[in-house]
Amino acid sequence: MKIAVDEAPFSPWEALAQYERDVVQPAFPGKFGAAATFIGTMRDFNEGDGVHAMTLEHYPGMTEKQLQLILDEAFNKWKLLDALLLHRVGELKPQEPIVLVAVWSAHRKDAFEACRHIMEALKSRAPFWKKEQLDGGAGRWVEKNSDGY
Amino acid sequence: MKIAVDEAPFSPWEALAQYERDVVQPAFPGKFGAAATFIGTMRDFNEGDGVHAMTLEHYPGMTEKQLQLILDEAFNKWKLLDALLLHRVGELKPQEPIVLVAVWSAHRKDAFEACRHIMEALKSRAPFWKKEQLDGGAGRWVEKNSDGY
Amino acid sequence: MIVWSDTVRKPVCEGNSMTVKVKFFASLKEQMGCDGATVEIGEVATAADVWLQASGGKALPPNVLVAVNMEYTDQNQGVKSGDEVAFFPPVTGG
Amino acid sequence: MIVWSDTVRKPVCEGNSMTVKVKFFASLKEQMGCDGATVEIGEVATAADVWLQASGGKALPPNVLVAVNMEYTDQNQGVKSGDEVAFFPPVTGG
Repeated sequence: MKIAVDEAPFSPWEALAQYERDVVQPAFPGKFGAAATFIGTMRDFNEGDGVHAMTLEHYPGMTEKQLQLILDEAFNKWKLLDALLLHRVGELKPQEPIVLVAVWSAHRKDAFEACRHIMEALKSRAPFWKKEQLDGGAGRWVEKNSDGY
Repeated sequence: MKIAVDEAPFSPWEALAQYERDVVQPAFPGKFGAAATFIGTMRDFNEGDGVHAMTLEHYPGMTEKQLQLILDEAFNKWKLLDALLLHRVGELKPQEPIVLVAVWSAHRKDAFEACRHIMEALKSRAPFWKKEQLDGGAGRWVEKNSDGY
Repeated sequence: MIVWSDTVRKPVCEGNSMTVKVKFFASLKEQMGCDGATVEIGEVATAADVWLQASGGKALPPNVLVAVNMEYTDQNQGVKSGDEVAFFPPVTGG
Repeated sequence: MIVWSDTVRKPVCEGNSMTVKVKFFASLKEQMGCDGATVEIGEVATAADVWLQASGGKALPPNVLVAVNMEYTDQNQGVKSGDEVAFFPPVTGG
């Protein structure tokens, strides 16, 4: 299981390839039948406005603690083998990945349900805040995440 | 949208990186906020038995037709931007990817729901059949896919 | 596992007949001993009639799926000359 | 947008007092004009008391979340010396 919160941009598919090859396959060779992933990417629009940059603030320490809690809950609720969770902070541009959630399990039901649950829990509980730089020049805090269900 | 059924092994994360870079990003720059993927991988066990090889038979022509129908249904039901669907046929070894479903959308709800729906529809309607080679030497047809919900 | 039950073979109408292509897949292919055939059958025929003709009079096992021209259907669908009629066990891909 | 409503500032107990660390984040940080403070407060105090002390008597806006030592809680939780008490708007990550 790996959690990382970083200001540096990440390449989601490369991160997944590397983690599966270096961690999941050696630990669970032939045992995982399912991998479900979600990748959130910065859009250049939100609520009808153009957005050309975004600042992602977080609460260092609490962020990692909450993400770990969320993964622990998922591992208790579903039969999971491994998980990878990456989240950007700092200054972002459109089309840059924000978040990656990946879950490996023997069977698909566990992977699908856990991946979505982790993502929704992250959205509602992990202390991140987005401030958008609108095309007009104004800064705008995102006030509330959309409902995921 | 791309559908491929192939005897050649595929690298799921590389296929995703390439498709997103070459197709999704140029077509929808800054527009996709969500990508949900599922990758099914051959396990070395099933129903309590060791499995060392698998043959995936299919119905050429009908397979592609059904997969296209399933994607079309998903695009009608959810707001999707793009999708990639790969499926192996032929001779497989444990740890080789069998299926990849990826969906890109503006918002996460669409991506999550469509990805799972496509996968379940594929499991129940796409004409593929698995024959396992058990460790004892016997060949065994998989009789029924497990329930995904 | 498909369990066969014997049944009476339906008569094929004399006179006007048509040709359809039959396909079997997976365990059904192994049990039939071939991956399909071309059968001659009376002009008014359902997929079930095609099955009887192709299987030599065996009953259609209840879990076998039927496709005509690569679309799912049920055994009561009428077929026409040149159709491709496929029979196969529950699918297990993904 | 958080709307402030004025309220009466609670008296801090004289005599025994303790120190807690206060943190503000995101739009709340901008509205408070700082990212936190160290406050002295009476030994028996809740997170709400800490808020009043740190905010100069402003009412705790209803949508503000409260964490003590990086765990979510509500404003009625008691705090102890050395605790880190954080106040922030609804989270919007992912």
